[in-house]
Amino acid sequence: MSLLFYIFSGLMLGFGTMVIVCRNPLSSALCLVISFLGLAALFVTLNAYFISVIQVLVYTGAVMVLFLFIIMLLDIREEKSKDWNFLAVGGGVVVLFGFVVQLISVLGGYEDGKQKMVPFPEDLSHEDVKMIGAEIFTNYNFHLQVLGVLLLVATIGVVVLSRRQGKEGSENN
Amino acid sequence: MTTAFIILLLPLVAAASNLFLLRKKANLSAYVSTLSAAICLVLTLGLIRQSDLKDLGSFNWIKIADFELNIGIELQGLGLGMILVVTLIGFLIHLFSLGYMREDAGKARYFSGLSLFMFSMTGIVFADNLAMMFIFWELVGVSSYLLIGHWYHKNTAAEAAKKAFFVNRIGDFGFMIGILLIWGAFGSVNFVEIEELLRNGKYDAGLLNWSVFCIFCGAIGKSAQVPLHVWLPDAMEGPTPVSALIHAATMVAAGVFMLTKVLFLIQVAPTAASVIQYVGAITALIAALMATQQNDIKKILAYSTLSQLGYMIMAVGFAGLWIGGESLGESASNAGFFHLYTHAFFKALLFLGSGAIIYACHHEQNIWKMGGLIGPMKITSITFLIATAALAGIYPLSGFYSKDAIMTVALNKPILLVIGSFVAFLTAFYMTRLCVVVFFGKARSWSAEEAKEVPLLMLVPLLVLTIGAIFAGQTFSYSWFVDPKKIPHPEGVLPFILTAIGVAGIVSGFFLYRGRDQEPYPVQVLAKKFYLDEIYIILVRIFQDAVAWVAKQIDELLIDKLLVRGGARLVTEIGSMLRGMQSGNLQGYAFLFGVGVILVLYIINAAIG
Amino acid sequence: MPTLNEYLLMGGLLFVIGLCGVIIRSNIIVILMSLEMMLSAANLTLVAFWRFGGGEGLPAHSYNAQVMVFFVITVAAAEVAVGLAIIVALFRSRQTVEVEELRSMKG
Amino acid sequence: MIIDLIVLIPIIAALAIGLGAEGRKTALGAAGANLILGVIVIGELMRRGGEELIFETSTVILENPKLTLGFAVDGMSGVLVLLTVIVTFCAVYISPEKAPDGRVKLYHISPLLISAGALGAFCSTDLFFLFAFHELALIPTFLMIGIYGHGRERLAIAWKITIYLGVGSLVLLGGLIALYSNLTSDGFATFKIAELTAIAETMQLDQEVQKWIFLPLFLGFGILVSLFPFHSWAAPAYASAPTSVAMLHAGVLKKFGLYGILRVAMPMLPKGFEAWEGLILVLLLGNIIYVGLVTISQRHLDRMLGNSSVMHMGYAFLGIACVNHIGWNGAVLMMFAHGLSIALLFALCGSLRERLNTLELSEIGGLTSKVPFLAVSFGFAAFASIGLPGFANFASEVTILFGAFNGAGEVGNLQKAAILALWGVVISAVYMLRAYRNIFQGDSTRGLTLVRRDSLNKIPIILMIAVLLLTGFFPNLILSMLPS
Repeated sequence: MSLLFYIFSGLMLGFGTMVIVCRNPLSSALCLVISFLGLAALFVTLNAYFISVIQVLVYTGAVMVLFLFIIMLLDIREEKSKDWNFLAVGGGVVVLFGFVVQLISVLGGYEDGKQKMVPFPEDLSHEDVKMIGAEIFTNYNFHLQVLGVLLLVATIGVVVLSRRQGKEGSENN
Repeated sequence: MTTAFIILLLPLVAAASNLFLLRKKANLSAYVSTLSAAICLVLTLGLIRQSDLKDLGSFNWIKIADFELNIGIELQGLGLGMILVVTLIGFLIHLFSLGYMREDAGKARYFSGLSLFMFSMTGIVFADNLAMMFIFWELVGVSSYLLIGHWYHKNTAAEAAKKAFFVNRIGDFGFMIGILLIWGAFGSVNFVEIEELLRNGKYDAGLLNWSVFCIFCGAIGKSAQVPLHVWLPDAMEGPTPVSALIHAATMVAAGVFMLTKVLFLIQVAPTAASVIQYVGAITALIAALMATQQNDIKKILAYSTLSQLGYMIMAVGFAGLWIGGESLGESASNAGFFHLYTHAFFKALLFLGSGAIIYACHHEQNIWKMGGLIGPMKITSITFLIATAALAGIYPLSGFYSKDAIMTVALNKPILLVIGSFVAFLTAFYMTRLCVVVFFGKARSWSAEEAKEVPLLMLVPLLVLTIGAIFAGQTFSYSWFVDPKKIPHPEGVLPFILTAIGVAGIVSGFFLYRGRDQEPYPVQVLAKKFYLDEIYIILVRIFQDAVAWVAKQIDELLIDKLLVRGGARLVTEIGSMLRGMQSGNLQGYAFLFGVGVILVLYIINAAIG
Repeated sequence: MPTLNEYLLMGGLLFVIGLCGVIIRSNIIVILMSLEMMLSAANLTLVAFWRFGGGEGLPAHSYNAQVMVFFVITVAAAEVAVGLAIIVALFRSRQTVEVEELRSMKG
Repeated sequence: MIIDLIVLIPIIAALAIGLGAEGRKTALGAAGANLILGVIVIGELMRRGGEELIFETSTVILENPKLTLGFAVDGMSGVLVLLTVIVTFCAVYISPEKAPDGRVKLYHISPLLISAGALGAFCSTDLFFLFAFHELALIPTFLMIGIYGHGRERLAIAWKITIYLGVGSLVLLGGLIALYSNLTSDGFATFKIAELTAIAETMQLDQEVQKWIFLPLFLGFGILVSLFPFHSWAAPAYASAPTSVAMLHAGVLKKFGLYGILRVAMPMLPKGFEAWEGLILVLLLGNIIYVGLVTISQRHLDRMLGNSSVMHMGYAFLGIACVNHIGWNGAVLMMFAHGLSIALLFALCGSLRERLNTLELSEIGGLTSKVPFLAVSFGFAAFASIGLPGFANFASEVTILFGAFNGAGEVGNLQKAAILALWGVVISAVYMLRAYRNIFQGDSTRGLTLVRRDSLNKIPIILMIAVLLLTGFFPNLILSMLPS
């Protein structure tokens, strides 16, 4: 189990790093796919099968395709400047370093976090979709509706945004 | 509504109706004012025959719990004489003005101001408390301002009016402080009550001296004593009847009258009293010296008025002198008031006479441009000469008696007696100079050549006042308001010496100026009035305008620019510094966000751990 | 078996990688990807806390955490859609996706 | 009910104008109605005496802490209500049909809102609304100065006054919160002024506590009244404000600070005042002497009037500093008299501005023969302003001075301050008469550009002069309503 955890973690972090290191956005997107697959596997190790599936379907399936699609559409190849912006890199390294130090110091003092995982109780092991469903449609029903409206608004927004700003559009904007 | 209130308010009603309703009907307004003055005179004559004049009605002006300021009327003693002077001379001057101002465009305004003055002056005489006196004190100041500035389109008149008002305000500043000190100490401003309280209790002598001195400041301003005398000569810019009424007979004498009202305070404030004596004496001397070199007929009379007022003030100042446990009080103040009373007649006569001369000479005021007027203007000249003799103190005219009374009081301080005698000499001298130059010799300009006698309307007041100037010194004319025994009468050789001094003045004046066409002995320092006006202008420049300028600079530069604008600038600068951080660079924001997260983590961690 | 801290550490590292991506990269599409990584890191943390929420290495009874993750994923998807639409619009008007050239918000 | 109406009528009229009612007529109607109502209220107050609140209404908004929207008047508020309705009427009457840029709405709404704010502040029985209504009135002031002000710097000046008064209000708010939290407990928290006063009287806060609450209250209110050295907003603001706003702000709204001190600070924190007496005396002398001197050296009529209004506030502070009813009543009378006289002066200054191309004193002169009515009424206003007997200003100054010397057997600090303050009477005569001499007297007519008979509104000017004279001859009309 631990081994799998480290493998997938490594996968996730390694390709996550590749996302920001690759110069070509296309490669970045593909690396992100693999990173998210590793994340989905981590969800599985946490017994969150539904989330794992959603992660794969929504992110690696839909969202990443969208990314790739847009990258193709806009025909972006390499970043213009070949050189790294050293100021930005320096800033990033500073933040990375500071954040990691803080993370370790916080987690080092977090006693509850030292508990080891024990195997998932058998009776609940395949119940999660049902439980999440029950939760969403009872306690979080209203929130779900609001989310629906949000998605609707987003849809309309996307339509409005991607409309060509032509003759009839200039008046509205 | 008592008779006294009618006397008080009738002129106010006339003034208001003239100003608001009759602006366009100038002739009617003149008659309204004159009529109101006439009615007041008749009512006054009725009033002063009454036996009980203590409490003539009262109006509650301000009342807050126990604190009350009343408009209360009290008329007794010297007040009776004063009210007669005010209403009688006031009426005569209204009459004279009918002629003198016949063709003036601002007639309605003029008579409205005159009525307002009658109202205010009556109020001063009637006042039964200091607060009420102060109210009317201010009001006479205003009416004086309005009347001096009657010809407002003349720059000199406008400046003179302004100056008179400022200088009076300075005096009033002191007066009000005095009233407040009295109020603080006694808890009352009513004359009768204060006298009562003073008799029954002990009061801090220092405070009393200060309050008397402050109250006297009011008199310094209003009666134009040194050092606040500068406004009176300038005030001659006003129409001549106004000069006669306000700036010779009544208003400027109000200071003296007021001091006689607070006699009981002066008696217990000997230090302040000697200040009063010396201020009066110095004024008398300086003004008389200046009068000898003036060329403007009204200016000469104005300085003469100053000098005579100095006499009166000096006399009243002797009220604070105690000789062998006996206060000189009443006799001193009676002497001062007696001179006020006689002076009112002959000085008003002199001014009206000069008014008639000016009127006849087409508004020429320089005495060296006149001459030989006794020919065409017989009546005016004779009345004028009688008044001059009265002023010089020639027996048996009124001035003789009152001047002798003052000198009798002054016997108690030899130095003041000497000054007084010298002033008497100067008075006779400069008045003779005036008469010789104006009435005798030959006419020195076309305006003097063309002069002819003034109309009857203007002569009547002259004649009535001449009667007053002759007989006001006789016992019968004043015995009804003051006990003749309480007026000091000279004894021994004093009256003869004084008469000799007067005659000496007249003779020397006559021989020095006979047949001259211009000033034969110019003394620059006197003609320029000891340069006091110039000095004052410099002082005002330094102490007021310069300080005000500095204050304004401080206000604009320090407070407004440095503190306020500086504060605003500081905020703006900080704002633009912070604006620099708003680079629009997404990466920069993200970096700051990261740093922020780290800091928050650190702080929370530190706080918990 | 891994501990909670290990999961949290991985979540944290993923988050900081995403943050670094936002800071370092100037391609706005990559920045958007990095944002997705940060969101996912939060999701991982949430699920990890759920998995250890019952104490002694046992999961929590309530599935609130997973509901929240579900919502986050949904919102993130919507966000990506809108974000990409904005990028497209931006590209049309500016012909670039470099944030260094998009500074109209400068104060 | 009648007080609610008085506060509401201007707001409703403002709304109506906003919705399209005819500007000047609606405003004038509302101001006229308010004038009538105000006179009715004063009549009732005279009948009953002003000791207690009458016409009280209240609507509870919060239970605990008790917050009520309620209005009532006693003598002091009644006097100020009368002042407000008179000045509002005159200000609205004087406003022309259209703004200089041809617009109508804002130009007529603003004076009404300022008036409503002032009335609400004077009549509120609740500390919270006392503050809130005053803030309401500041917004239209800012807009009017910024949009319709005179001179090139009007926008900067509008910001200046707004920031100044905003800071003042902030300091004041701090003081009010401190006062509130010290006087109330969770069990009985109230914003009602009457209840708070009662609590303060029984509770008797410590001297030290009172001292430190009093300071922000006094400074906050003081900044609103242009207390020295926080006065530099006043003169430029009044100089550049449109006539109606200058009249309303200098005449009415400024009095809010004094009202607040008399209503809130002095009764609730008497010991707080004692602790700061020395400082306050120095500051008020700064107002009178220092600002007086600044006024003397002003070269423009409008600036001079603005500074003179700052200067006279010093006398109101002196009245407050007397700490007796003579002084306090004198201060209220001063507020009334000064409000009318300064509004009158600004009205006349506005009329002059229409006729002259400059208000620089050295550039104009000898106008009496051309504009006799203005000359006479300016004379009245100037004499009122320098405190001549017959005008209410004199009555109030005398009352204040007598209050300062009440029972003073010796000359203490207060008395010394009063003596120095008295010199201000001379100063004010100097600058007022200088200005009058310059503008109206003298031998040459200068500066006059046009003479329009139609634009001169005599009615409001006569009204204000008449009220000043009436209350000057019979100050007891006002004083009898005030507590003693």
